[in-house]
Amino acid sequence: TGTETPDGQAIPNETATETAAPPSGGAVLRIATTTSLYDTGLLDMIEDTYEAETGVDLLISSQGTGKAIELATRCDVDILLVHSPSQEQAFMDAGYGVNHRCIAYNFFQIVGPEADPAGIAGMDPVEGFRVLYEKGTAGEPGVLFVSRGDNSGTHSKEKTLWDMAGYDYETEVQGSGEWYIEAGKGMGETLVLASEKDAYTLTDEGTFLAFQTDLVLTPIIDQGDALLNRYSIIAVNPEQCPSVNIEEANNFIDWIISDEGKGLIGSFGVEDYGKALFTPLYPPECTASPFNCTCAESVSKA
Amino acid sequence: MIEAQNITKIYGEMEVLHGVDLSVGEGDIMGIIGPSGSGKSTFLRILDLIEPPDSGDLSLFDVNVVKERDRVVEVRRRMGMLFQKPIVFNTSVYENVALGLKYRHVGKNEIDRSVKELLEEVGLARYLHSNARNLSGGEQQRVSLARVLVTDPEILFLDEPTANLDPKSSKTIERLVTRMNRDRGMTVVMNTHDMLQGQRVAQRIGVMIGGDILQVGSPREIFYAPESTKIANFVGVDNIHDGKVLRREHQITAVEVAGTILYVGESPPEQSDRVKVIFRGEDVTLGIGKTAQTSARNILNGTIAEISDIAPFVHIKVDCGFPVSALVTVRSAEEMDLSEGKPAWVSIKASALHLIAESEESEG
Amino acid sequence: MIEAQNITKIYGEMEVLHGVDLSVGEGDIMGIIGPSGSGKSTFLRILDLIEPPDSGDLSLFDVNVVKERDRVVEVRRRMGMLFQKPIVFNTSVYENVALGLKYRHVGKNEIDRSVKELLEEVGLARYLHSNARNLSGGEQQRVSLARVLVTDPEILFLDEPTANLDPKSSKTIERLVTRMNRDRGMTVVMNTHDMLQGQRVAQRIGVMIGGDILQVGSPREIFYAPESTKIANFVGVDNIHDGKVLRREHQITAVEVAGTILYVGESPPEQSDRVKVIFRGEDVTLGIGKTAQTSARNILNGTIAEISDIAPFVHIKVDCGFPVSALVTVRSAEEMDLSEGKPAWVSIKASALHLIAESEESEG
Amino acid sequence: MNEIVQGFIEAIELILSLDPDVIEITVRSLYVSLSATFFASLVALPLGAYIYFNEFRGKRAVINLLQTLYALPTVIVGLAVFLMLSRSGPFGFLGMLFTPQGMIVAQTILIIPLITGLTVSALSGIDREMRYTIISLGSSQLQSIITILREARFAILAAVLLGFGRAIAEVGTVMLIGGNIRGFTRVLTTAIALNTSMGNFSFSIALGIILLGVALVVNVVLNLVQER
Amino acid sequence: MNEIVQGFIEAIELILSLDPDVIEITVRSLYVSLSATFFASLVALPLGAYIYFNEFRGKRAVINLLQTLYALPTVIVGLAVFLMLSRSGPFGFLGMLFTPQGMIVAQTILIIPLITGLTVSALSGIDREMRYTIISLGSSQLQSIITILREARFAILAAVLLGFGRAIAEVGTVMLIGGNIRGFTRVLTTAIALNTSMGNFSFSIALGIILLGVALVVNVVLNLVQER
Ligand SMILES: Nc1ncnc2c1ncn2[C@@H]1O[C@H](COP(=O)(O)OP(=O)(O)OP(=O)(O)O)[C@@H](O)[C@H]1O
Ligand SMILES: Nc1ncnc2c1ncn2[C@@H]1O[C@H](COP(=O)(O)OP(=O)(O)OP(=O)(O)O)[C@@H](O)[C@H]1O
Ligand SMILES: [Mg+2]
Ligand SMILES: [Mg+2]
Repeated sequence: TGTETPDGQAIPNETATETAAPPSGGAVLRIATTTSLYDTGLLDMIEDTYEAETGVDLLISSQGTGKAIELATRCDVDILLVHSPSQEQAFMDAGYGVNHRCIAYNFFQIVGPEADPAGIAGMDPVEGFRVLYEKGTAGEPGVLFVSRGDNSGTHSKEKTLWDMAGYDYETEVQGSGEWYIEAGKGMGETLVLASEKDAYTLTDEGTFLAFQTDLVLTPIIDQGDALLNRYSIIAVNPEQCPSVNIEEANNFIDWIISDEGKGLIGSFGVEDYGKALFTPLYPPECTASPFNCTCAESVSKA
Repeated sequence: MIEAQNITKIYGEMEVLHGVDLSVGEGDIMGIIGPSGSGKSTFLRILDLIEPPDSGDLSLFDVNVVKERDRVVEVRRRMGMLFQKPIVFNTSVYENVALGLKYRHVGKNEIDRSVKELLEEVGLARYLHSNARNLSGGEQQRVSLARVLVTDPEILFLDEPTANLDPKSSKTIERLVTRMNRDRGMTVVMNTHDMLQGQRVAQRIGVMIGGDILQVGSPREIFYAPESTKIANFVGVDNIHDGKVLRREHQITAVEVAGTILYVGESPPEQSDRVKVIFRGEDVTLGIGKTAQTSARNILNGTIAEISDIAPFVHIKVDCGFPVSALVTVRSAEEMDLSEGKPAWVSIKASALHLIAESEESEG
Repeated sequence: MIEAQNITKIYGEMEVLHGVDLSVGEGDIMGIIGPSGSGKSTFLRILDLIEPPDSGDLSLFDVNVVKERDRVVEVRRRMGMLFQKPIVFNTSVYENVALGLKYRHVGKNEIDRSVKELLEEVGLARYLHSNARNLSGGEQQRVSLARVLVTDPEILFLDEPTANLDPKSSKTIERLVTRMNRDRGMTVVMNTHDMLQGQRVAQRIGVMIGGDILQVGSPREIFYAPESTKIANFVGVDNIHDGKVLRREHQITAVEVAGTILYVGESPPEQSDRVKVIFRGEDVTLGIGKTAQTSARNILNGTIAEISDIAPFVHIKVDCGFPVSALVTVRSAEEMDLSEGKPAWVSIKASALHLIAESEESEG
Repeated sequence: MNEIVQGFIEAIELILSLDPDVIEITVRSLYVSLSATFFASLVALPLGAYIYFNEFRGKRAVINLLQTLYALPTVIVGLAVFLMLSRSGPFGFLGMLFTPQGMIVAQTILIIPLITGLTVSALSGIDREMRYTIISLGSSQLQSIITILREARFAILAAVLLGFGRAIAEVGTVMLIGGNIRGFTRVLTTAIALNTSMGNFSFSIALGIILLGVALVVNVVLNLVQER
Repeated sequence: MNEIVQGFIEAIELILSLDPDVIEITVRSLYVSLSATFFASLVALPLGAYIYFNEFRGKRAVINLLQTLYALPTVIVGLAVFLMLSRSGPFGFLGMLFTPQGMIVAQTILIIPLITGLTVSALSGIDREMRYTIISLGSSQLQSIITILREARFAILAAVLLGFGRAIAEVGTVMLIGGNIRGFTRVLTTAIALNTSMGNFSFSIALGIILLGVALVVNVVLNLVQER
């Protein structure tokens, strides 16, 4: 059920203009996002479209998930665009964010050498992780796993997977042997490292597609709910941060969850990779498991 | 103008100046001579406020510069110094010479006039736009000098100003300095190892030996009546002999030197009878054959012991019971057809002899 | 040993040397004198293979170094040069002096011995461990000299070796160099602006003026028989007069100068009757009262026109129809009680007079 | 390998086609780094000359400190400046975070110790007598500084060029302070970092070549200016 | 602001507690950067002195080029070395990618132009007569180089320290070539970058302080060695 894109990609134009603020001259909106999302190029396209439509200047900066959240916490941005549900939750719970909306999803992939020395192709992701762990700790030749090791959204997902497989990340996985390589850097570089070492790694689809030509890796497991990768948008709480341009932030969120925004997201990547990189979320799918989030309610009217 | 009292300077663990006193009046030209390494340059640097003394008092233009440190720049701008090592900046000769005037915010036209005038005087007018680094040693020294003179200092310190110059250029520089002294009342303190230059230019000379100024006096006094054998040695007195004062009569002192009695035209030192009798080789008249009639009071006969050429003079040592050194010109040596072993007489005026108390000489 | 032919050197657009020729034999001491900026240092740098000439031929130790560029280091190691600007390295005096030997891979013990010996000779033994940068000007010059001498070069180039030294230290250095020349047959080429040093030390002297070597000869020839008035002027000949050759008899030439006939002890130049008669002030004997009996052939009566002190001599100009300059010692000037306007006679030996063809002087 | 060749080709194409995006970030790089170099030099050159000229207690320690700061990581400078300029920092009210002005501030701070330290060591080779000469000609403190800087101009220019090189090549502070915002704070180095993380290696190399080209031009121009 | 104070406190804690992870990456940083500085100096110092000593056509151009390379971005050097060392690159067989040795190679390449250029400018202030003196004492090419380097040792040491500072502070090449692998190629700067991207600002600053502390120690030690 994983990678196929849901239907309903019609792009209803009406909603687009509905929320668009009147061209607001010098208005600027600061957005912090993560590198893996930014590096796909999606946000450049969104920026171009949005700026052309509204005249609002989008200032998008990308960094590690942790730092992006830190920027939001410190009131240096108006909007956060990330894909790390547990960290998002913590951010919301601490009262730093308002108007959390999930906007799209895709799937992480376990990629590795074509020969698949651990023999996990076709397995359920959690099962695959368990086999990797067993063979890796047993010292089976060729079984290596490269971890992002940087507390990014992807890394969070990896930790969740180890947890689901029944291992305690900090005590049992980290430092469990040479098979487990902690890279501590961005997705692309982690992929390159895995490729050079003929190792497995967990990656988001967009980055993998961007780097594919330089890699000797192929997707080994790319299906299963456990690999779900949910992208969300959050406005910074104006009560915490008076400097936040909450009005424009809300306008933007409304725009992106509008059919126009989702249409753009849903079509992104077709040109370059022959398929869409993201699947926009629509109600009621988003409110149900495994998403459990809000994806369509206008924020400015809340 | 300059009052230095008890100046000491210590480098590391070496005391280079041991309490030097010097006072120079306005408009004076003071020469300082002394052996290499005796502290002349160090002393000049202290006077020019480049380095502070370790102790002692220094006042310049009646400003006590040791106490009033904040007036140092002001005082320094009324002085100028030419350093022993000629330093030129890596720019044109013109820029080099203009520097001090620029520091004083002198107008462009005046700078232009003064710089060109001085370069003309030191004979470097045609190098106006050359890079000073490419000049010859002597040319660089003249650039450095022009750079100082152009600021028209009230006190001028010169450290070996003509070390790199041929006699003709040296003369030009000497003339320039004495003229500025005369016309503008510029006070000059000059280190020189060129004794003749010291005699030519300076009104008074200080002799610095081993970190002390041992004697200050007119060139005449320094060269003909040095106060100690150390000084006598340094200023090139060829004849230094132990003597014993016998008696004193009619302004004349009779001194016995190695059995011979010499008549000296000055009173003996107070302290003791043991003295050194000194006189210069050029004050000794040498003759062959019958003794000539001269007004010299001391005529000694002897034989020529040694002839050595120290051009343009010939240095002749005559054994008269004790060795007497005489300097004669090459021509007269030839005329007399001197040779070793030949008998000769020497004659020395009583007034050319000078007495030093022997006790002073313990250090030696 | 050294054969330089037609050496030219151009800096920028200025030709500094215009085809200089010089040959120096093994064991010679050659002095080069000349005005500041005439190209002496440049020439020495070329001889020491520091800078290449722009044209001309140079052979050292019979190696044509212009053609055989690859032998330059080898040849250079057989030579040594003391530069005009004394350069010391920022290390101890010992290390400074040892450098050349280290380059030659001399053993540690031998280095130690040689270095200490030479520092002793130049009087710097007590500064062995001082940083050379902290030495006085003269001390640095001696360090530089010791550094060269310790390598025991077959050819030694000295560029103003005693510029920063007092007369006593200079003498020490001169003695050291002449001794090495005598004992080891070391060839020496020395630039000096100290004319007396040139006369004392060198066997032959070259006069460089404006980028040309105008005359090479013994000190005697250079100072007493310069070949042109340019040279005469530079070497300090005080009396230069226009004359006309009247006749020549018994080895003596009669020349008319301003109506007076002078007898000259040499033949006139071939080319013309118009000559310059030159003689040095120290060859002029001055007298008061009745004319003394001397072997000088020219005795002229006149009146004293000018007395000037150029210590330690007195310079006296006597008007004898034409001005004659005489140098007398301070003492004899005093004795004669000279004053301006007083009548006096001068006497000059025929052999002290020298003739120069006037045509040579067109430039001068 | 291939990517390097490819990078050269792309660089040439980008230059020939006058790609507006590339021109924009190149100009911004130059603007930011030249400004930073200018302001840093304004502080660092006199400071370095001052340290050289004056003997004071702890001079040696100051020099050691400056040389230690050669090892100042750009990320740390970036972070420190970030914490200052961030909304919740003491200078947050200036609104300089994520602006070119903020980047200039950060780079200026980064290269001041560099240029100061190099100035001191450039001057260290100068004769003591040169200093004496300047002083004795009656210079004020400021005049001494100007004279000595002019005298050592070759080495001083090298120090300034090094500061500029460090500024234009660094990515740590401009990334943190500027945020690599397209069309606003993106400069050559952050663009290179971005393209590298996107896997566009040859494009990164092309940008690197352009960066070096720009540096070469600055270099040659400043050298010509120095020689006048 | 707070984070900076916090960073100082954490730095002190880390140092006092001798945190083994921190010690490990600190030692690795030192090992990699000191090695790179050593190898680079071995090439760069003689090269710089050679350039200073010899007059040749294009000397000016070589110096300009070296000064241009001051602006060499670490990422570009990292990329180029990466492409060389990667499996599909010409030196892939060496297996040096993602190893400390590879990091040394990259840093060496990075700082060679720096040290060379600074050597040339350090020597530029030396009197022409000094060069003449050395030559006339009969030195070979190599002996001249050693003598002149020793003479300008203060400025030369400054150049080496700058090279070291640049190496230990840079993150671009060590990230790309080393890969920031925990326990194997992670060094102080990559750890700082990682912690910054994770938002652990105070920990980053603590590491930065440790880095500067290490640089200070190297600095003082090398200065003492130079003064002997
Ligand atoms: N900066 C310094 N540090 C240490 N010692 C010094 C320093 N300057 C001078 N000296 C020492 O002080 C002594 C006097 O030096 P100074 O330069 O004053 O001598 P000088 O009389 O000028 O000699 P010269 O005639 O050779 O120039 C010398 O022995 C020298 O070594
Ligand atoms: N590197 C150079 N570049 C340009 N001009 C130079 C250079 N070296 C010397 N000159 C010029 O060449 C001429 C001769 O210089 P040199 O140093 O040979 O003179 P010198 O006879 O040694 O003079 P001094 O007695 O003053 O030392 C001078 O006019 C000088 O300006
Ligand atoms: Mg001196
Ligand atoms: Mg010369």
